This record gives sequence, C-alpha cells and structure tokens, in this order.
Amino acid sequence: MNKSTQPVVIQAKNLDLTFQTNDGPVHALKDVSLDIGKGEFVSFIGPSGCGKTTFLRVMAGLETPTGGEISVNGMTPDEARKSRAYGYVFQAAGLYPWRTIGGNIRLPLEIMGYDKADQAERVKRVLELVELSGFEKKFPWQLSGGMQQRASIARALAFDAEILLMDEPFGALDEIVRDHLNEQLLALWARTKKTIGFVTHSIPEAVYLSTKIVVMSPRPGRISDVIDSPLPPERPLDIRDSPEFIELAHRVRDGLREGHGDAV
Amino acid sequence: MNKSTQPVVIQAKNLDLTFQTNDGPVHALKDVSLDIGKGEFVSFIGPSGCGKTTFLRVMAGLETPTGGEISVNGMTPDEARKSRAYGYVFQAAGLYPWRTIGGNIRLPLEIMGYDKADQAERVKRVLELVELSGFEKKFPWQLSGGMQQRASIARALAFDAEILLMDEPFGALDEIVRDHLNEQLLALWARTKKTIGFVTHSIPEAVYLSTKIVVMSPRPGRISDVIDSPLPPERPLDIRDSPEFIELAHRVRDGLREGHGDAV
Amino acid sequence: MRYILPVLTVIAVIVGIWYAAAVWMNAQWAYDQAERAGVEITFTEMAAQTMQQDKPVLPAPHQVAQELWKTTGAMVLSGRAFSKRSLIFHGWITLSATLLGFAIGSVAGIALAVGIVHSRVMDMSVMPWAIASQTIPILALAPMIIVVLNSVGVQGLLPKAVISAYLSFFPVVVGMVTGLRSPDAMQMDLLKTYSASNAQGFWKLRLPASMPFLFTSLKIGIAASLVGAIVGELPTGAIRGLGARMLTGSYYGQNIQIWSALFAAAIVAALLVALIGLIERVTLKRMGLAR
Amino acid sequence: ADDVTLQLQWVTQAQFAGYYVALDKGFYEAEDLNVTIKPGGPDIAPPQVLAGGGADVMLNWMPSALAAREKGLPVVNIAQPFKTSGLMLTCWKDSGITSPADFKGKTIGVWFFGNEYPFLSWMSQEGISTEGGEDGVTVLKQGFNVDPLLQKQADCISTMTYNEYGQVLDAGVSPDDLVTFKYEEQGVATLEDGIYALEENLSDPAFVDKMVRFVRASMLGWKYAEENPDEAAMIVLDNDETGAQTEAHQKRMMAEIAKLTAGSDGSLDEADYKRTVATLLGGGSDPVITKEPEGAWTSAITDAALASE
Amino acid sequence: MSRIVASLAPVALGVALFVGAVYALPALRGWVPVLVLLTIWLGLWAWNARLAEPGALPRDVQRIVVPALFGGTILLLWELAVWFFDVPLVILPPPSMIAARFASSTDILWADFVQTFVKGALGGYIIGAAAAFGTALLVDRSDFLRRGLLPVGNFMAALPIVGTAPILVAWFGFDWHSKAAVVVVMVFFPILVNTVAGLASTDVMQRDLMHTYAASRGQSLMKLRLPAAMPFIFNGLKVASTLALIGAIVAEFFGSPTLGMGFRISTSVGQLAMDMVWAEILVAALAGSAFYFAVVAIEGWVTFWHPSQRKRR
Ligand SMILES: Nc1ncnc2c1ncn2[C@@H]1O[C@H](COP(=O)(O)OP(=O)(O)OP(=O)(O)O)[C@@H](O)[C@H]1O
Ligand SMILES: Nc1ncnc2c1ncn2[C@@H]1O[C@H](COP(=O)(O)OP(=O)(O)OP(=O)(O)O)[C@@H](O)[C@H]1O
Ligand SMILES: Cc1ncc(C[n+]2csc(CCO)c2C)c(N)n1
Ligand SMILES: [Mg+2]
Ligand SMILES: [Mg+2]
Repeated sequence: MNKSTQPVVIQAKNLDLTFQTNDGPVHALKDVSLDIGKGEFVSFIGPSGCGKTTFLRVMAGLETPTGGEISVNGMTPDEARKSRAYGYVFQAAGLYPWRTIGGNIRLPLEIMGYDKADQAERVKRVLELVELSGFEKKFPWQLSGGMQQRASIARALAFDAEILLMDEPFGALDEIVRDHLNEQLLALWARTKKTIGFVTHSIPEAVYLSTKIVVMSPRPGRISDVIDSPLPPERPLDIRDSPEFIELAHRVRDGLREGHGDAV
Repeated sequence: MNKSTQPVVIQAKNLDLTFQTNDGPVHALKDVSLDIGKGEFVSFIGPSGCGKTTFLRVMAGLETPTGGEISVNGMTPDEARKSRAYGYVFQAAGLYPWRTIGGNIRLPLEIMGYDKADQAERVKRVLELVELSGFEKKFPWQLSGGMQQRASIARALAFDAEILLMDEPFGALDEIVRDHLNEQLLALWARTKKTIGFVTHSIPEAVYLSTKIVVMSPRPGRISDVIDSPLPPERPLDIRDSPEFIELAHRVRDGLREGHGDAV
Repeated sequence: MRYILPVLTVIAVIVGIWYAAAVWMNAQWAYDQAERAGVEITFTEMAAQTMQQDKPVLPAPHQVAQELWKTTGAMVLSGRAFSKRSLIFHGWITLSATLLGFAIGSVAGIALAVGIVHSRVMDMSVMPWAIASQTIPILALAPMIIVVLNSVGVQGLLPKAVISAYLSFFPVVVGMVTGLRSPDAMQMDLLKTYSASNAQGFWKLRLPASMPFLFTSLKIGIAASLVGAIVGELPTGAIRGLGARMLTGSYYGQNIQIWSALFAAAIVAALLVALIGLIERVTLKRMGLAR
Repeated sequence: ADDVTLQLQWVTQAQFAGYYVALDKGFYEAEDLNVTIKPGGPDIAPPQVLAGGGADVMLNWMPSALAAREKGLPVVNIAQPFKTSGLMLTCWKDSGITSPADFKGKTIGVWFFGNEYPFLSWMSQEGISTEGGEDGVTVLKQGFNVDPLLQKQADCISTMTYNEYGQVLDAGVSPDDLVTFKYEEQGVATLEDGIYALEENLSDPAFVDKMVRFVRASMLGWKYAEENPDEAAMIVLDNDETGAQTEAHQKRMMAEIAKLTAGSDGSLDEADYKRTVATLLGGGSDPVITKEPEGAWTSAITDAALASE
Repeated sequence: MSRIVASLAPVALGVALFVGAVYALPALRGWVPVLVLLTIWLGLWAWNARLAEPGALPRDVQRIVVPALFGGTILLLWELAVWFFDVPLVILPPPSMIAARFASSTDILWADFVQTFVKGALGGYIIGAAAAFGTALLVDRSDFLRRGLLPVGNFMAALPIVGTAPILVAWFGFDWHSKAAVVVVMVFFPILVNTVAGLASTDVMQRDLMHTYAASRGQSLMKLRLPAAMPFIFNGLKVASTLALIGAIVAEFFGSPTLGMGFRISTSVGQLAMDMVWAEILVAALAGSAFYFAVVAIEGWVTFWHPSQRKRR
C-alpha cells in the first residue's frame, strides 16, 4: 500500500469488521490496510454505507475490528483513547441539550481536568475560531443546525488532541459557509500540524483539503484507491479552478463510480 | 420584478412573514415578490435560515404570510391546497414508519380516493421511476437514508399534482447518487411539464436543474437576485463543464456571497 | 433468555433476605412461647420454630409457596379447582372484574384522549380535573360508589369494575394523549398538503403513531385495574375474590393467607402485563414499528 | 314470595348464625319470604346501604344506629336478638393493669366506626382523659385483628367474647396471662346486634307484615342455633364464600354467641335501651348523640311476631 | 368581560326555551330535573367552548378560567342533583354542605393534613425516592443486576397496597412510620424503574463522545447520564406523587392513632358524617394536586432543555 514520508501515526493492516445483525452479518470493512503519517490530512470518500464511519470509529477505538491489526502511535487505539489522543467530530452535532454552547465546549476540558482559567480562555479562543463568539450562553436548540455543527467542531478543537477525526462535519452547511470553514480548517491544520482524518461526500471538498484521498467502495467495505495529492500546501480557494485540481477531481469521481456499481 | 413568458401559476407580491417566538419576533420573509410561470423549474438558494423553507411553505398554504399577497392558479394557496394542487417533498424523508414503502406511497392516493387498481398501478410506476422496485414491502428503517429520500420523492409523484415543491430533497445523498437523481428529475420534468419549486444548498445543482434561480439572503429573508438560465432544456451531465455553466455558477456564487455578509 | 440467570439471582438474594427477616421477626414469638412453656431454646431450635409458625409475623417463603400450591395446584389435582377455598376461584372472580373494568377504563380513556386531542375546551378543562381525580383516595370513595350504584340497581360485577375502571382510565388518557400528539410537524404538514380531513388524519396518522404509547399505558392501566378490582372487593362485602382473601386473612391474623393472596394478585398482574406485552409485540411487529 | 334483603355488619361468621340457620332450614321459606343475606365488612356502613336502598333491614349496634338517626337517617330498632353485650377490653396481665384506674398512661386499641362511644363514655365515667399523656390513655384505632396485642403495640385491645378473644387464645396465649374488662360488668354496655329498618317503610302495612314474618323466622333460627350450636356453625361455614373460616373457630364462636342471645325472644327490653342511651349521652366531650332520641325503637313488630305464635 | 357576558346569551335563551317547552308539554314534566340538569350542562359547556377558543381571552386567563368553569359546572350539577333527586345526606352531601364543613373544621383538617400528608406521605416519598435513586445508581453499575432487578421490581410494584398496608402496619406500628413505610413501598418501584431506564436513555453518539474523552464512570454519570435521565426521573416522581398521599391515607384504614385523614374518613363513614368525609377528600385532592403540580414545576425548571418543555412560537 501507500507509504508516506512522515513518521507513521496510524497503521492499519488487513482490518476486517463484521457486524452481527438480526438480518445476518454485515461485512463493513474487508481487508483494509492504510498508513497515515504524522501531520497528514486524509479524506475518506465513498458511497453511503461503504464503511467510512466504521473505519473512523475503529481508529478512535470506538469499534473493535474482528480481524487484522491497527496501531496508533504504536499503541492500540484503546490505549491511545485513554491517553486522550483524539478529537472526534460526529456526523451529527451531538451537543448536550442541557449545556450551553460554552458548557458543551467546556465539557472535554472539565473531564480532562484543565483548570478554570485555562478553560475559559480556550472556550473563548475556539468560539472565535468558528465565529460563534457571543453565542456562548445560548443553548444548542436555540441555534441553527449549521451553528450547532460549528460548535461541535469547536468542542473537538478545544483540547490538545494530536489526532482529529471528523465525520462529515460540514454535511449540513451551505456552500458559502462550507468554503469558509474549509479555509479555516486548512489554516488550523497548517498551524497545529495535527493529523486529520476527514469523511466527506463532496469531491471538491476532499480534493481541496487533503494530502491524501482514500476512496472506498461498499459491500464489503474496502479501499478501492488511495490518491496522494500533488497540490501544494498553500491553497487559496480558487485553486479549485486549476487544471490539477480538476484532474484530481476527475480521478476521484472515476474511482467512486467504479465502486458504485449496482447501488445506483 | 422578473417576468416569464408562460402563464403565471404562482404570483407573490410583497410577501412578509414574521414569526413570534419566545426570543422575540423573527422576520423570516420581507417584501418578497416573485412570479412563477407554468412549467418552470425554479430553484431557491441561499444561506441557512434565509427563509427558503418558509417561502415554500407559504406557497403550499402551510404558513400564512403576515403581509402581502400570494395567489396560486388565481386562488389562495389554501384553496389550491384543498384542490390538491401540490406535491411536497420535505427536507427530511418523513416516511411513516408503520407503513411499508408501498404503503407510504399509497397514502396520498388513499386520502384522495383513487381506486384500488389505480393505486397499485401508480405505486408500481413511481417505484420504478425512483428505482426502488422490489422494495415495496420493506419498512422505511430497512432502507438507507438515500433510498428513503427517493421513496419520499416517489410519494410526491404518485398523484397528479400540478405543482411540485421540493425542500432540499437530495441533501442527504452522496454526489454520484445525486447526479443520477438530478438527471432523472430533469427527465421527469420534461415529460410531465410540472411546475417545480426546488430548494438546494448546492450551486451546481441549482444551475444544472433550473430555468430560474432565486438567490435569497437572510435577516430579514428576502430575494437578492433572480437569474433566468440561458442553458438549453436538453442538459447532459457534462454541460457542467461548459463555460456558460461555470459563468452562471459564478454569478450565483457572487449573489450568495453578497447576501452572506455578517453570517460568516 | 439472557434475563433468566440475573432474575434468578435477584430472586435468590431476595429469598435469602426474606428468610433472615422471617427468623428475626418471628423470633420474639418463638422465645415467648418457650418462656410460657418454661423451657430454654437454642438459636437453632428457635430458627427452626420461626419457619413453621401458624400465624407468623412474617411467613417464610416456603410457607407462602406451600399455601399457594395448596390453594391452586393441589386443588386442581383433587378436582376442586373452583371450590371456595381455591385461589383459582378467587383469582377468577377478581380477574373477571379486572377485565371488565379494564375494558371500560381503556375505552373511556381512549375516548377521552381523542376528545382532548381534537377539542380545545376538553383539552383545557378536563386534564387538570383528571389529575385531581387521581389524588382522591379510592378506598374512601369505593364504598360510596358501591352504595350509590346499588341504589340505582347496579349490582354484582359492575360496581367493582367501575372502581377498577376509575383507576385504569388515567394512565390510558395520559399515554394516549401523548401518543395522539406524537406525530411531528412534518408528518402533520404532509397530510395538510394532501388536504386530508380530520378523520383521515386520525386514522392514518395519529392513531398508528400512538400505538407504542397506547400499549405502554395499557400495561400500567391493567395493573391499576387489578388493584381497583381488589379495592372494590372490600366494600362489596368482601365475599369472594383475592381482595376478600386478603381482608379475611387480615381479619383473622392469617398472615400466610394474606401473603399468598398478595402473590397470587401480583402473579395475575404479571401475567396480564405479559399478555399485553405479547399483543404489543405482535401488533408493532406487523406495523413495522418493532425491529 | 316477598323479597327481603338483610345487610349484616360484618363478614359471614357465627355471630349471624340465626339468620343463616333460618335460611338454610327453610324458616324464611315457610313464612313465604325470599331472603338475601349480604355480608358486611370494615368498609360497609349498614345504615348507608339501607339509605341507598341496597337492603330492607340491617343489623347494627345501637350506638351506630342512634348516630345515624341524629344524622337524619331515621332507622328504627324492630327487634333485638342479642340480650347481652359481648364487648370487652383484653389486656396483658404483665402490663400491671388490674382495674380501670390503671389505664392511665397505657395504650389501648379501640374500634371506631361508631363503636368508640361506649369506650369514651366509660373513660369519662372513670375520669380518664383519652388524649394520651401521663394521666390519660393513648387511643389507637384498632384494625381488624389482634396483632396489636400480640405484638405488644398496645397494652389492651377491644375484643368480642366470641371472636377476637378466642383468636388471642388461639395464638397460644394462656388466659392466665390476660386480664379482661367486660363492658357489661362495667355498667357501660350498649345494645349490640339489633334488627333495624327505615322509619318511613314502617308506615306501610305490607312492609310491616313482611318484617313480622322476618323477625319471627329469624328468632326461630336463633333458637335453633342456640340448641344446635355445632350444626349452626357448620351451616355458617357452608355459607362462607371466602373459604377463610375454620370449623373450630366457628364452633367456639357459636358457643359464645349462644350466651349472648340467651334470654332474648327478639323483643327489646326498654331498660336495656334506656341504659344504652344514658351511656351514650354521658359520653365524653364529643358525644355521639346530643339529645334523647325519640321513636328509635318499636315493639310493634315483635309484639305481632310473638302474639301469632 | 363584556365578551363573557355576551357569550352567556345563548345559554339564557336555551333555558328560557326549555322552560317554555315544559309548560307547553305537560308530558315532559316527569323528566324536568333530568332535562334541567342536561340543559344547564349543555349551556355551560357551550359557553366554556366559546371561552376556550383561541383569542377569546388572554391565554393565561384562559388556562385558569376554562378548567375552573368546567369544575364549577360539575359542582353546580352535583348540588342541583342532590336537591332535585332528594339524595339522602348520608349517601352524598351537596358541595355547599361540604364547603361549610370544610370552613368550620379547619383545625381538625389541618391536624389530619399534617399527620397524613406532611409526616406520612411526604416523609415516605422522600425516603422512597432517595432509596430508589440510590438503588438505581447501584443497579446501573451492572448490566447483570439491571436485567435481574427490573422484572422483579415490576413484579413487586404490582403488589396491591391493600394487601401490603396491614402487613406494614403490623411491622411499623400505628403511628405515621407505618404510613411512610407504605408510601416507600409504593413509590420505590416507579421511581427505580424510571431512573434506571433514564440512565440508559443516552444515545450512542453522546456516549461515544464521552468514550473519546476517555471519561471515567463517575464523570460520564455526572455529566451525561444523570442530566439525560432527568426527564425520566421526573416521570417517576410525578407518578409517585399521586400515589404517595393515597398510600398514606389507605394505610390509616388498617390502624392509626386517633388522627389523620384516613382515620377521619373511615370513622366519619361509621358516623355517617359524610360532609366530613368529603371535606377530607377535598383536602386530599387539593394537597395531591398541589404536590403533583409542584413536581411538574420543578421538572420544568430542571429539564428546561427537553423538547417537551421548550415552547417555540
Ligand atoms: N452498529 C452497527 N450494527 C450493524 N451494522 C452496522 C452498524 N454500524 C454500521 N453498520 C453497517 O455497516 C455498514 C457501514 O456503515 P458506515 O456507517 O460505516 O457507513 P458510512 O460509509 O459511514 O455511510 P454514510 O455515508 O451513510 O455515513 C453499513 O451497511 C451499515 O448499515
Ligand atoms: N415555526 C417557526 N417558528 C419560529 N421561527 C421559525 C419557524 N420556522 C422558521 N423560523 C425561523 O425563520 C427563519 C427562516 O427559516 P427557514 O426554515 O425558512 O430557513 P431556510 O432557508 O429553510 O434554512 P435551512 O437552509 O437551514 O433549511 C429562521 O431564522 C428560522 O429560525
Ligand atoms: C370498622 C368496624 N369496626 C367495628 C365494627 C363493629 N363490629 C360489629 S360486628 C364486629 C365483629 C366482631 O367480631 C365488629 C367489630 C364494624 N362493624 N366495623
Ligand atoms: Mg457515516
Ligand atoms: Mg429549510
């Protein structure tokens, strides 16, 4: 499989995961191998149900593979989880409705034992980052879906996780906001050198953000293509009109089409 | 405002709608005027919370404007609703969980008193249309989100509504499926000559589908631009790489950006 | 099946505590008896004695079990299942009032809920009073209900069933109102775009959507019905039924009899609830609401 | 046949043997009566049942019946099969009680439901407060069984000679460990189990005739029961639908009941009536009746019943 | 105000028409009481229906006036029915008599209230709720225990109080302690079952989030599962609040000091003082409803975030 130049943070080897359901077993991951280097931005793209979320969850130690091996920083994902290596943004915002936006962002900080002053400072900082300053005292249900999603991103950024796993974080946003957050995310990534795993349905988004694009196909879920991006680290928004970009997008689209087959 | 050549089906004049909420009034629509001609395909695009859904609901008689006038086929929307002029596809699939896919599609037919044989025939036809034949006896939760959304579209197509209102029907689908359904929808529209109101967040989608694109901006929700599409009625998928298309997309994007202002 | 072991464990623990409590609570009597007889008894003798008193303060589990068997299974074996000394007979009497009361109560409850959901006046006026009605101690009201019904010529099963209905209608109203209101705005709006009538809205949306709520409240309702039937048995002369067994047991200090009637009642309740659970599962499965 | 419904004031037991015997032996049938016996219980106020039309006649203790009269329900005693009172207080000997004066500072279980008045008037005669404390008695509303005594929650409880006292003995207590105070011996006895009907009905000659036959047959039953106590007890047992009564218990109860009905031919002794009223009028701070009742009893029925024999 | 008066006009008209009809048709006279009651009822109902229409009155006023009028109608019909049908006072006294008794016996009623509600019901409620809550936390630690205890708990909850009350009176004596014990037994299982269900009610994503933070058991309990369980816990507390007073009163039927609501009810029945019985029932209904609505108010305050408590529009 693909090798990257940086030291490897996540290393998956021949992963297999089968869910036992009432309708029989579901083969969600089959023979998945992948190396993710430190500081890489890896996007996962593929049709619905191909196992993107499942793979991310395996990396985070939320799901145990039924076969193969995976290590994170040389540890098992579970050990990595206990050392609080992850920030995770779920497909839906998943804010706790009884906490204000500020309280939700403070949640991981309280749990990890940051001191009060530090908490306040961090909350303020990440709220600015996602442009929600002024909404600290509101409750989630008083905000629009897009704002909630931004708050949930802020929550994952508030503490110093080395690895950021994001499951379609921008799925519910409109294009303009999405563009904006894409830029912000790239800037943040450049600044913090976090390793990022990012699930998306949007080809331009995957191409625009990633250093590596993983195309997956379903039934059973497996990796059908891994594309290293030739785009430079500096990416203004209009890079999307460049020929390299369009070519890359075409390659991803072809990969996707192939995997699609019967699923319409 | 903009005038179209076909006879006018929906005519809105200086619409105003203010919601009274516990946090004070929300001005969802302000001074909205628009004419929609028979057989037009009108897309509504704009940032989250700008009143797209509200406008669609006003057209369907689900919401009463607090000011201005709207007529549908020369009637009030409420009268039009009572004459069963609408097919409405909601932002989420909204299938009834205790009915099978077939049962859900049959629901409007039962209510409107179609006879049994006709019902069966129509269910079969629309299921084929959205490529869900064979799933008639399944319950919604046995289908993926995308399939559910297709079923909900089938439900709106099953009876002979003259006007089809669709609120982000493809928001939850991945790009490949989306492309496919876009093609299908265009074909259907060409065949049936329905008047379609379509809300989307995706600029390419709006440009690809519409004869007219309505750009909206928030706080208060109003129409900031109405763009008549110069694209021909015949639209293969690769029309999206044509210069006209890209230019049109740019115009929409600019319109959107303008309206965005403070909201990120 | 994965419930059996945990449940058995919990039961075992409870039975253990129960035996210990029986020894402790019946000890006084054992010692007193010994003292009157003028003998000294050891702890083991005392403990053994506490297991077999005629009128223990707390009967031992096996005494209750024996009594239950003696008044049910043994009766069946000797062909006297419906003798007056059989709990099957008394259970049947209580059960018939329970079922009738439950039928009245749930039909009334559903009707009231439909009214509340469809009529604004009913919604605003009935609910607070329905709540207040449940804070009235039924045992105080029961004799009056019986007498009043008696004076208009209603006798027999019905007065008991009325009391049982009084207790069961409330959970049904509350559950059914919640259930009939459970469709979300989108589901309601969909029907509106079809310009469906109120009746269509009820049959095609509200009613099916309320089914899970209905069954949950029916389960609470039928247990309440049973309590109502037992309460209703006291002021009808406590002639027959599980309530009468409890009362006369209490009146003659027959603790074993009270406990076995009590358990018989709980078993009947559990069976009724299980029965509704079964109907629930079948119905919801057919509606596609159970996975 | 004429229908008569009789409301008892307690569950089926030998206390009501006379009526069950009359029913079983066909005495009622012989008088062309079709009698239904409704058992009572702790929650049933027989006067209420009478008022509601659920019964034609009831059995009641006189204090309760006179209280009903004052409340505006004119019930009339038409016969008094019980001559003697069976009510008493049963105390632990080791509580140190030997006479009513020793009640001070003790806890006593009393039946309420209209039956507390003889006790209250007794205590007021003795000059003992019923509000608790050093110089008074602490009164408990006693339930239906003798547990409060057995478990020593009370020093004394109310018992009937024919029932609860036997239960105490059955529980293994020796009579030597107990001290009893019969109301009869304390001079505060009130009339127990009498037959009562509504005053307004008694102006109807047909009803009166029915009652005459009813009382006559009932008294026949009572006398039969007195003479054949064991058989009477078995008849009661046969009529007990709860299946909770035991043979031994009912036989003993019948033997004791026979002592209370002995010496009554059914007619009310005016002296007993006067004593009952005096006791009640003298009763405590919150008397059950405030004035001498009038027309609370009639001898018309018993006179007719006895004359035609 | 004038609106209210105006809407009364059809009622008056109906009554007038009815009286006229009765005089015109003598055959109707036997039915007069029934018809009068029916007319009054229909009339007042129609009036109430008008008042309940959106916008007829300010919403807050409506919320009080409409149920009050409904209750008032029932009382009026009750009063008139007792009067028309000559119902014996020893069976059912009219509301006016009950009110008079209530007013003249406030001292007795208050003492009974303190004994039964404050000591018995409230005491037992607090102990029972605390015990159930504690047990729920214990049970929650083990899936095994939860699976074992819940069915058994549901079974125990079905034990009828009329059977348990005499037993508990025998165990805990005649004073309020035994009443509190009955209440504890009655409220324990509804609260336990609801709390355990509530603690298990969080969705997968909310739990996974805690998981990614490697939160400890205690942290995830305090910050996630307990807040999420609150709506369920309050459901249990609400159910239990109506049970508590009933339990305390019923237990007094099986032995009590010469004080308490249940004691007063059962002895007053014996004395045929039905006005006193109903005065106590009134106290029970008032106290019980107040208790219930107090719990509802606290619920609204604690679970303000739950969709059922949020009022948009
Ligand atoms: N907990 C589970 N139990 C059983 N099957 C599951 C479970 N989670 C996921 N699956 C199944 O595994 C497969 C992969 O699911 P997954 O959620 O990883 O897909 P995905 O690529 O994230 O899809 P989407 O784009 O719709 O989010 C699907 O068929 C799904 O139904
Ligand atoms: N029922 C309602 N009550 C109060 N406010 C409402 C209601 N419905 C919508 N709004 C408000 O009106 C505004 C317009 O809402 P609308 O749903 O029409 O936006 P939208 O353009 O459809 O947004 P999105 O793209 O997120 O679906 C928003 O601010 C919203 O919060
Ligand atoms: C609640 C209540 N308490 C006492 C009596 C009086 N009483 C009449 S007969 C009888 C039986 C004695 O074995 C008793 C106690 C009653 N009727 N109801
Ligand atoms: Mg996913
Ligand atoms: Mg919308």
